[in-house]
Amino acid sequence: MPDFVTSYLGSTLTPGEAGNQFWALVYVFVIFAGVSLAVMSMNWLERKALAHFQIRLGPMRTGPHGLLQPIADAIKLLLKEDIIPAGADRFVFWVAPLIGLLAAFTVYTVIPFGPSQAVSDMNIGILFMLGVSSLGVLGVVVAGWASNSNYPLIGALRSSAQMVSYEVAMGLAVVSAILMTSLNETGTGTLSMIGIVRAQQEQGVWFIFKFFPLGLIAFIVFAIAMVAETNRAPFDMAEAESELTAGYHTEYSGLRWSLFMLAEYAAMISVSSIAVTLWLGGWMRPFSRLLRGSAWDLIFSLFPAVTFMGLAAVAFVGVVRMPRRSDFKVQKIGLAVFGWLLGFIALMLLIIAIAGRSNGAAIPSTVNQSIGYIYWFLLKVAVFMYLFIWYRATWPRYRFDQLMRVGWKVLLPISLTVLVATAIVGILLS
Amino acid sequence: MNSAINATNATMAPVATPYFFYGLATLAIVSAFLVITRRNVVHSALALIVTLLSVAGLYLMLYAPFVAGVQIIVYAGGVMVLFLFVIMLVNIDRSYKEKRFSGLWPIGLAAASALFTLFLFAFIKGRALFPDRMMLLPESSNTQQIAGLLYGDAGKMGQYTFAFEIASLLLLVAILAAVVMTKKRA
Amino acid sequence: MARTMAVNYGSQTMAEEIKPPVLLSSSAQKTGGETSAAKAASGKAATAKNPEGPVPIPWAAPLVEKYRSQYGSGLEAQTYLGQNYVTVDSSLIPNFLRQLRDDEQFDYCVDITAVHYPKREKQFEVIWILYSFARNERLRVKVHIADGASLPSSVSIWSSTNWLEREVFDMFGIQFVGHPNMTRILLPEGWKGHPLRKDYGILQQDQEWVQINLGIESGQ
Amino acid sequence: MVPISTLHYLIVAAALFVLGVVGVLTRRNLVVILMSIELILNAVNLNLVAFSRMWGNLHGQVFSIFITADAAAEAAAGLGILIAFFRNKETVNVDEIDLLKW
Amino acid sequence: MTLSDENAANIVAGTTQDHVSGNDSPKTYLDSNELIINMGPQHPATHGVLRVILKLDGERVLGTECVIGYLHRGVEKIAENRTYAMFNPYVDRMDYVAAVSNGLGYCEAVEKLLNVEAPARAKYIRVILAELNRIASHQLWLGTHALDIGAMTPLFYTFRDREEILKIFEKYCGARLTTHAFRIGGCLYETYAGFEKEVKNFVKFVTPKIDEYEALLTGNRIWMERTKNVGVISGPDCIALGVTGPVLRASGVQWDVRKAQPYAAYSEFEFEIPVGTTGDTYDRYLVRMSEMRQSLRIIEQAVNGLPEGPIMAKVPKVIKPPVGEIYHSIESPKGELGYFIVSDGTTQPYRLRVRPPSFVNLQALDVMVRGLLVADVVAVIGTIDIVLGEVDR
Repeated sequence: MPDFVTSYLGSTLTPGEAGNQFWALVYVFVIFAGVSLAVMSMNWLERKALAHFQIRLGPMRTGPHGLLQPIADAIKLLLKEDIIPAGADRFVFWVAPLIGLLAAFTVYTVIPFGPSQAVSDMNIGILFMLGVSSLGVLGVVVAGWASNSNYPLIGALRSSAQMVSYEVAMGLAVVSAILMTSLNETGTGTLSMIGIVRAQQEQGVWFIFKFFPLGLIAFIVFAIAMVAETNRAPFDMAEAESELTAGYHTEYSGLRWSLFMLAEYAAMISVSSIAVTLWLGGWMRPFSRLLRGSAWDLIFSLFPAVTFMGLAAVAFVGVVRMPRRSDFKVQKIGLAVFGWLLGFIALMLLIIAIAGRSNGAAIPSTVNQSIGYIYWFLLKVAVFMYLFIWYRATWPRYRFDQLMRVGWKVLLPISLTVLVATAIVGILLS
Repeated sequence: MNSAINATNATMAPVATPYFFYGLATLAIVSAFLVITRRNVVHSALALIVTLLSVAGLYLMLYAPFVAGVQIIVYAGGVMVLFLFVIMLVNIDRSYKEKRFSGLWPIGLAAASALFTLFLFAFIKGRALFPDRMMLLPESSNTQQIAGLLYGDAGKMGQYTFAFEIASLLLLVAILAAVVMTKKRA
Repeated sequence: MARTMAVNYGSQTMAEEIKPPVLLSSSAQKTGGETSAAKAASGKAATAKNPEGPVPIPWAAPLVEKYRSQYGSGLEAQTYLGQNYVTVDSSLIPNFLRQLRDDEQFDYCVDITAVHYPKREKQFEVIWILYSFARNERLRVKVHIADGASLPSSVSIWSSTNWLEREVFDMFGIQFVGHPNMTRILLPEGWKGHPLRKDYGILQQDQEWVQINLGIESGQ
Repeated sequence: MVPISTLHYLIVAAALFVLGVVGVLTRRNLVVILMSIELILNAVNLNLVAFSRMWGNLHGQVFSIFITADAAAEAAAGLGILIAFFRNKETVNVDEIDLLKW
Repeated sequence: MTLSDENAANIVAGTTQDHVSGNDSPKTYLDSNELIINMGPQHPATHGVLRVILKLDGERVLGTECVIGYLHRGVEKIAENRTYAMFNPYVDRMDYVAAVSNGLGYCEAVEKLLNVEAPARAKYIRVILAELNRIASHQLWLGTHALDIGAMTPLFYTFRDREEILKIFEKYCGARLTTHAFRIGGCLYETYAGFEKEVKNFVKFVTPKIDEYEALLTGNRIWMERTKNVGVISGPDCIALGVTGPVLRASGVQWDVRKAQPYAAYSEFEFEIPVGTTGDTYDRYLVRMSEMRQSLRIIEQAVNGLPEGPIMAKVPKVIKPPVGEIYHSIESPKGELGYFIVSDGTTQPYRLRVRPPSFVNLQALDVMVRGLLVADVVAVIGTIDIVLGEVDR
């Protein structure tokens, strides 16, 4: 294999830092495909989880347990008529979803799935993330305006006012986490996403537990603000169908509408990634200080394989529990194939976990490690995704003025206080 | 001067820098042209966003990542959203029917062309004033160094700390002014 | 004349009065207009024999005495199946109702409705159903008015009567003077006629609509 | 290909500056004029950052951050004035905003 | 607020500016002229075909006008052309989520006119079914009301539990929604085998479920923020507006027809009338929740004390009430449901008037939403608990 392929595997730098264009491109493609896939499965997961919260079954017909539902939805959306309202500004109408999508996807360039598993490690990583994700607001405003209709316009103004307001509290919460990175010998913090996780590694504590309860409060502020930032329940003014405005994407249909949805879910994943990186130790496995030693390392490195085994088991249980009727035959086979696929992945992960232990083995131990990094990172993000669904099933919707009040009069003072307190505590301790 | 650039390229190898520069510069100028010529204000605003983003790209090429980040957050994410908000609040239907340019546009254009000529003249005449060199700036500690200038370092007050505080006061005044002016009269 | 009728409206008169089907069918024959209501009613009238039942008896109560002394013959109080009602002259209406609310604590106007007796000279009987929370007592106030006559509105007395009066207007065409918005409420703005009048033919309305909107002869 | 020098950036900045000036001088819509001012400020910023690179210190970048803050303040105040104008005169046209009172 | 045709046309198109506000100088909409916005009749939160025209100052509601009648079927006219027995199923179609209550009120009114009384067992069955229906109605109200405010999940919970009630109805009389459960003079159907056990089981089943709904909503901060001090109406205002039912009780007036003028067998049961204090949306919610619990109490007593005996009084085959008139009202889940029947001695009512609680209660909407925000209108419409079938008849 050429050098530029193999050199990265043993390197501790991201492709961007190392100037490795091949791997950078690979990451870009993997992330693009991965996020799209994640959004699709998130769609399925949300419908199923929400359904089970509400004592329903959710999609059951398209594929076993509705597994093919996202694909069916995607095909339906692609084939739907693409309506541009009369009097709409055609170009802006066309470009608005792309702005949102671009903003949501560009952010992924600096998300660190591992110490070297990112497209690039930017010096201003978190600043870049906040800045680019705030560009999504433009897509919302412009979409509402271009629809040439009153309700989308009001909806767009509301959504963007909401996003801009919560950005303030969100940014201040982020700053208090960045402040924590400077608590080292040199006294300099960092804005780099990888640097932030490294700082948690060096200080041996996730920032959520740092200066208890300051880190926790900052995290909670961020967790609330990020729900509002992504226009999700209970702050989903855009989807408040029972109220006056149905939101900025009222006039959109088919593919364009699905681009908005894609952007929304991608933004959910990216803000969750920020939360994970800043407060939950990013790619670090839990108890990396407490439970050390090669035995613990082995146990934790088995987690990915075990997870996939569990998923495979769930699939097989699903096969067994299906009614013994002939019309379920295809579904049974499909689910079984899906289960075997998961099982195969589990097997591969197991082999890597066992064989990648020693340095001299055929599989470099870095591969084993990177699987661990990515696994823990994605697991933490998945918890946030589940929380998003949980919120939606549990809470009523805020009224718009209450929502703004929460943003400006509750979250902003809290995050300011936490910021000042963090700075004072940091100075006193150093 | 070439050596300086080469020295930069040796450590960090940006891909085909000149192409990026020309691309971003063209984008910035073309969209700036669109800003002042479009009849529809929203189109102007969108074009301005493109200009701002391309300028941010140029900052990155100048090894000023922090300024680029600030440019994206403050301009593209903040100021332009404000602009779009205001455009949507004020009724822009009328501007379609109106003349785009003021009656004095030939004079303005002439004055601006004269200014540009002056600039070019100065550039050409004063080539020697701009030493043709590129200093290597440390990119990785860019933010820290700016912070040092702004807030001070190692217990000392920074060179611009006072100016920074004044700037924050300015922002406060601007916020108050905006609130007072847009408030409805009782 | 009208007043005496109203006053005499008792058991016997009522039994006599309430034979609208006969009148309806005869009037229908006269005009030649065959309304479904009239038809149905005439069919029913042939077999109708008034069954024996309880009859309204005069209602004596302090309340009645008080107002009879004030209004004299313009007020007749009766009770039927334990339910009390007062028949008053239409000229007493706003004042009497206001007195009931202010002095007798009938603070809740349950309903306003009307009954159409086409045979009578005063075709409409408008009924206020009142309730007093303090006395836990219901009372009906009745007024007889002629077709085309109007009544003063009682919205200023009970705000609940706003829509109720509109509905009476909608269904019977009785105007309430002083009502803030005397328009139709359940039926659309351009509706012709008032459906709960006995001479209102559903079939005619239906055919007219069909002819105008669909351009065919009959919807039947 | 010619290596990119400071002069290149200066020319781009000059072009942006002049386009901004043209916008301020010729357009009638107040919103566009404010946007043109943003263009001018950006041109200056670009100059400052280019000079900062030329001299190899960060003072230019610090100044550009000040200017950015200034631009944000200017936009807030300018748009506030604009809304106040619009509320009273129903126009954002500078040619019609020519009275000292309303 | 009356609307000219031109205004109406604008309203259909979406929004319009109201130039009737008396401002001489031409102003822009930034300067908060009144804005008229049309809600419904095709709107998910107006519970059917209610159309509300909102007069707004920005987001604040200055006034409302309800346009009703889209579901008007002329029930009162139909009654004049049907015999007493034939009209019985029609009343189910008014408040179709509480059909049993409608039938109960009608049958009792005619019985009163006929001067007969239903046997004790029939009265008990009536009470059981009517109270079950009250629970079902409140459950449906809760689900849709919560959905309006943005909580999706309660809807599914309440529909799951309402299903059990509908199953009992179905087993009893064969219908789930428009039950036509009672006849003039009593009940047509004897209880099916296992009826009592099933009802008892239902009481046991649903008691923790009501706690479950409350766990989701009662202490929920967002729910409280959306409902507390929203749509406040005072007790005297309620009385003046003729508002009855839970809305009246939430405003602190302890009045229930079941207690004030007991009908059926209600005088024999112990139950309380829950009242609120502030008369806001939250209080109305709490009142309805505890009303469900009280209903369960009544059901339990009724099932335990269900007397033996006939279920039908002696009623002539052809129902011909004597000449006369009667007003009879019951406490339906929405409020006081009254029937005013004038008989001319024939087999058909000479005049039948329904006093619909929803219709009268809906008048209070204007008082309740004045000064609130647009999003609250949805909450307030939900909290009045209207059924358009009953409003429009």
